[in-house]
Amino acid sequence: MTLPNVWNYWAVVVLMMVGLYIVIAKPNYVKKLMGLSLFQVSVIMLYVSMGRVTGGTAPIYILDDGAPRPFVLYTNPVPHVLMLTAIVVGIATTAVGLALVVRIREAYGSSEEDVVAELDRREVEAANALAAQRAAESDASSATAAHAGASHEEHA
Amino acid sequence: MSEHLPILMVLVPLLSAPLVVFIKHRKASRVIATLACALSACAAWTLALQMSSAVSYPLGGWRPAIGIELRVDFAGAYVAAIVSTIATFAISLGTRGTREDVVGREMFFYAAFLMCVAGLMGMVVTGDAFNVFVFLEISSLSTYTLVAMGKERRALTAALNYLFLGTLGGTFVLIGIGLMYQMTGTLNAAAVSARIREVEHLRTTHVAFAFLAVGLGIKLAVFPLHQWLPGAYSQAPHAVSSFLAGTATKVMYFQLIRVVVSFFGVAYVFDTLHFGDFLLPLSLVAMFAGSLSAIFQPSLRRLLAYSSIGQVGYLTLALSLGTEAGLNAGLLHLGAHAVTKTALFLIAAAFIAQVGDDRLDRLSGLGKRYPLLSLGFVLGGLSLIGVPGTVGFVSKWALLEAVLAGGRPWLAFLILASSMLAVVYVFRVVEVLYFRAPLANAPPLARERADWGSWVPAGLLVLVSVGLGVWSELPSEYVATAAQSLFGGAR
Amino acid sequence: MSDAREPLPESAIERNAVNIQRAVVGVCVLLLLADVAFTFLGHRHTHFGFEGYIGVYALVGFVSYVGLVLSAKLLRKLVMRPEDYYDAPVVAAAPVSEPAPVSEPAPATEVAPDTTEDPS
Amino acid sequence: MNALTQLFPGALMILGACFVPLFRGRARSAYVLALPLLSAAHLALFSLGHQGSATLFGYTLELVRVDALSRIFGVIFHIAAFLCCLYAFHVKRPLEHVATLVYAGAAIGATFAGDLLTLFVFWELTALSSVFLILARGLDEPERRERVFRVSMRYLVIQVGSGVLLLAGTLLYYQGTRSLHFGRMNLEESPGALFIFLAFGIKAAFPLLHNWVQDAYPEASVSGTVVLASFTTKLAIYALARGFAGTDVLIPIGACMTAFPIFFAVLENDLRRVLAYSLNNQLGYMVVGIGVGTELAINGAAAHAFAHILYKGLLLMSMGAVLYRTGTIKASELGGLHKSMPLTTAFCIIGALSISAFPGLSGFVTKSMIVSAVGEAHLLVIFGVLLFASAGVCDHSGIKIPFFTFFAHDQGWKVQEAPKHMLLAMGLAAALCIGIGVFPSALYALLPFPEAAAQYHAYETTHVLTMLQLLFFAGLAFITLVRLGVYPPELPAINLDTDYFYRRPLKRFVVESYALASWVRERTWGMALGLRGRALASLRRNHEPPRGRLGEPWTAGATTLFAALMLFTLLLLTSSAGCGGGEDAEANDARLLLDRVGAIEGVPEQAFEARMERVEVLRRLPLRGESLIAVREACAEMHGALLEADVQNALIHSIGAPDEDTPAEELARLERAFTAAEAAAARVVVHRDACVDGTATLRARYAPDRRGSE
Repeated sequence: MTLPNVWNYWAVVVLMMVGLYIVIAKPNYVKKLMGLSLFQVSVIMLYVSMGRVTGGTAPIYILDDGAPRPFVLYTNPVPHVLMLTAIVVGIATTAVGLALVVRIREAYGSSEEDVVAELDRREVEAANALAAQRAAESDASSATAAHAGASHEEHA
Repeated sequence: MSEHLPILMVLVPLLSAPLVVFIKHRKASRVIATLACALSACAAWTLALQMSSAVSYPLGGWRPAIGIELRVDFAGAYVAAIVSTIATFAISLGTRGTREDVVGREMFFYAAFLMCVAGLMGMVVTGDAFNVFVFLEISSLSTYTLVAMGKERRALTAALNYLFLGTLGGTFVLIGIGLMYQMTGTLNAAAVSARIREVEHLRTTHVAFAFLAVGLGIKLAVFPLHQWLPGAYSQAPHAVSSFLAGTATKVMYFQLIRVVVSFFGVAYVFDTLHFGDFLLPLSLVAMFAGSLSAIFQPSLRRLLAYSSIGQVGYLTLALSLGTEAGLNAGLLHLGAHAVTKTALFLIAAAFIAQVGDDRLDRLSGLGKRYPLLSLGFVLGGLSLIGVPGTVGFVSKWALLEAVLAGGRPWLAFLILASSMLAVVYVFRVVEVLYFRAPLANAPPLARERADWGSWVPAGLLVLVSVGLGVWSELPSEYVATAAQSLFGGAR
Repeated sequence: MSDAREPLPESAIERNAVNIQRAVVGVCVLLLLADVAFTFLGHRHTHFGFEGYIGVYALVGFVSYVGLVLSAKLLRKLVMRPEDYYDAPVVAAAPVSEPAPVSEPAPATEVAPDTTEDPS
Repeated sequence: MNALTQLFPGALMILGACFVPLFRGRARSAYVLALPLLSAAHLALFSLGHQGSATLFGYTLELVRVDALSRIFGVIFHIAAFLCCLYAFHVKRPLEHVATLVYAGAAIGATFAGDLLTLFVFWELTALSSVFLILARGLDEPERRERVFRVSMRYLVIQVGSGVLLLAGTLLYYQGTRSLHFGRMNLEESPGALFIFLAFGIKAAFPLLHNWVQDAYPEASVSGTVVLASFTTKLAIYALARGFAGTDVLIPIGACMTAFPIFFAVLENDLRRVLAYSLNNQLGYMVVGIGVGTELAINGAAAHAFAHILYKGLLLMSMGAVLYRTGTIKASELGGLHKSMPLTTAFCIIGALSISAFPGLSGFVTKSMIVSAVGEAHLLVIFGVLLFASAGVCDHSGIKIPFFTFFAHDQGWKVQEAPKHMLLAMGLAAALCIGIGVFPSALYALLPFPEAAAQYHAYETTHVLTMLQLLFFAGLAFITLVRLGVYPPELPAINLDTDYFYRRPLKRFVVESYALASWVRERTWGMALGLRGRALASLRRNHEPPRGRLGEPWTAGATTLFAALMLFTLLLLTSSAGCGGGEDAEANDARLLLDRVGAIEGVPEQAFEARMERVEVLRRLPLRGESLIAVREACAEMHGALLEADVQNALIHSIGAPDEDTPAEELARLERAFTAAEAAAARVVVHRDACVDGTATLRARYAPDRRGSE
């Protein structure tokens, strides 16, 4: 299990960590998405690595003069096929993500996560403040109304 | 015909999705979507009610384990029936508010919705590990777009956050499946569980399970990984949040059960890996932190969303017991919470459509103006608390029995203590509805009268949740069979 | 609020307050006498020995009452608080100075001034 | 008739309550008043010993069980429900009527519940319905709304908490005994019984668990307080009498309950809170009675509960009337009201004398049963405490309540007499107080042990005399203290009670834990940001309070970090499971080796190329450990040699048997092939033992069942 023997797995791990790091640490949404893609791509490499059979040839049906050649050791084709789907999924995810980033940029004027988060927060706080103010005013007016009602009842 | 039911549940919504886009007619798209979901629901119910043992459906006629197999057992049929029914309720009778959210984009909305339904149904019925990933991504990708269709701009950030975390979760699942395949050489559930015995002492198997568990944990919103949920639930269009609240986390929970029970085996997961010890504290924290956060939320949908996080805590707690009784309680609570929470979200949608704002204080004093809606909320809330006579009590009772049978009475206390937090957040809404004068200076209501479409589906679901609470044998017996067959096959 | 109001004219009870007090004292004396008479004439039904003494219940009533009121006065020193004691905010002493109103219903009131200015 | 007895008693009230909103105006009031009467008639249909069963949650439940103990509580609950509805005649909102009826109906249902699960269902229903009576006050006085809401949530959480304890206890009890029957329980018998006891204790307001009474009751609406005070605690008394009669620990608990609230009652300014303390004190007598557990004592407890509901209701009604007319119930703001509210004053005095156990009134004939039972059990200390408490009751309820409200210093209130329906309700309650005092035998006939009650005579000269002495000398002490100016003045203040412990520190705990959680979150997230070495300053700016709360949405990055951390934790946990490091590596290698060897054997003999590949794979297999490498070498050699031999054999076969025609070069090839095959066979023999034995050992050690399962 020395490094050269399993270097592909190490590469997967490195790619994965780089991708994750970008998602965690970069504030820019596009960069984050790129990190996410990197992360997904690393999985493709993982699958392809695990499908490899030492000494196997590519999983292509080999014909000798029109007849199948016997006794050929193939690399396992199933993970490769699976990865076709995963590639499609990855592309779709990135596409949806980028479309969302474009919309966010249109709506917020920025595609930096901290800026957008800050804008969101202000929006919430402004709404809270407005609601509190409204509630206070309403309470004041209903309280006077209730007092008026009470005194009215006492007179009656 | 009936042997094709498993594939029909998935195919009908899946094929209707492009149809909706091609037809390009607003009303027709709604009708088609409704019909597709209803058909899917019919198929699921027929299967659930007539099956006597697990149904296997070889896709394309290939022998299972060589080809892809659809496999529906009792639990799967139960979850599929719940998912498709809730989809029908959420889409067909969706409130006017829902329809207004997506004006001009109906075709895409309904297409994405159908894709989402197809993805979730596919996850439930498939017996192939990689298919789980594919359907997971189908449902996730459509969910991101659905969430992004919310009215406010915050829906966009919520959707993008969900996309990051969802993709992360999905990729973790993919890695887990890959490692599992590496160890067993198969993707078929039955074959995996047969072969995993030989490799279960190897580290790669442990890692495979860890990736699967954390990946599904993200999608399931297990406590520290829950942060996508409040945003997604509170910003999505109403039909979507009602649908997601009832189904998305439930299907993921079912997947987690299958990973634990069907793929890796209870003995391995709990006795060797001690997964229960990992899940239990997280569940407990979720139960309290979710409910506590719900108490302080200023908006109705966020309150419900945080309550969902707390409820997921009950689900994972039930699973972490690692017993058949726990599984039984988890499946019961899955159904109970799905029905209840969807009803509550639909009621919230109806209210919000009336006042045009989802802040809690805008509902002040509306209990009198909308007596049926408010009553529905109260009943649904009682079910959320777990008051006797509601389906929430049936599941909580099962959970308590399971916990006590496991010899851990202190857990029972924590469960009961956390349900008192539910009392507080439910009664917070009740207080606002009934015990406050309407805001004197509130902006005028968006509408005067609630249309029937906004309270009929919610009302039906509330009736179901109360009815199943009274005739509790109906769900409990079916679920007991499901848990038994699931668990019995595993040990 | 009571300052502004004139009391109603005195009632018979208020006029006879002293007489009522005298009456109570009179009844007390009568009861003691009755006790003495009863002890010698009748048969006392008792559970404990101390009940046999004359006037023991009178003593118990008087002493308990005085003791109760006096000890309650002492207790007041310990437990009395202003009427709004529980409504006063609790301030967290955690590293991040979280404002108290998390458990208050309307935390937003505090941020109202600066957030309303923010957009402008 | 038969159909009606299928329903549980009280069901008519609960079902009828649903239709209250359909009526308007006077029709509604009449309907509300009629329901308790109808329900009482319904109760009359049940004969003693009636049992009705139902099936729920797969258990057979005893929905109705009528015996003397449940009947007397059922009767008084009906009377109380009627009086409460009459008293609340003026309330226009249907909400309070519905809540009152459901609450009373649930209390009655609980009284007749024959099993613990049914009891739990009604127990919870009383909690959920009664909270609306407190919440309703927020509607009348919007400026109190926030306070009322918090009080009601505290009340609800404690009440539901009691129900939840009952549920847990029921489950535990069922596990221990396989029975849900609600009968006499032993605290030692099962931990479930202890929980059930605690659940009852909360509702019965045991010391230290009592505070919700004083917290919530005075905050309810005018009529709400009367309703609240009538049912919950008495239901708990019933439950204790049913489940824990004769449990010794109840005697000190009850004695404590009689004594300590009276100190607070002396100090308290809010007169309805004074009555709440006094309620606690009266419950103490009943608890002592249940603890003593003799027939006389149980009779006393039941009778005292019966009488108590009436006179405590009467007192609270009179205070409610004062609150209704003046808008305040603080002793420091009241006084002199006997001039404007003479009838209310009179009724209040009747109630006050009843609670003080003045001969001729209801309290006297019921309390004396308990005191006598204690005397007969020769519990001297308890007897003394009860006497002390009697003097105390005389102070706070007998003297303080009427004196400071209706007499004392005239504060100039000019108000009307209480409304007619209130007067009527108070009058009826007062009449019942007097009636029970004068004709106790009617009440005694209803008691759980009527024969024992029939032999009991409250009006014994000794008893009357001593009670009068106690009361009058207590009154004398009051006069003396007031004349001396020692009597504590009524001050506008609150007094700390045990609620301090959950109202201040709990609040603080919530605040602190929130702060701590957001601190942790900021630090962890801050560290993640610190990784990218960027703008911690901007972080601080962004996370100043009130930002950074848990409830706010987190950024995608932060949650991703959490996901990574979770994965890391789980990986750590799982990788430490089952396999140690070095051993694990060796096992892995060994299995790998076995697998590769098996792979060669699995190939058909004629697939030379595939076999060659696999032998090569085996030869190059990276392994650690001398022994494994030796096995690998041996097997590679052996299989290589086998392959060689097979190849040569195949060659020999392809050439075929030599004959005369065979060319010389063919013969030479054949010759070489034979030689090579023999050499290969020799090599096989050399390495075979090492390979076969080595793999067998490895297989036995690392993959014992591998062969069998495949």
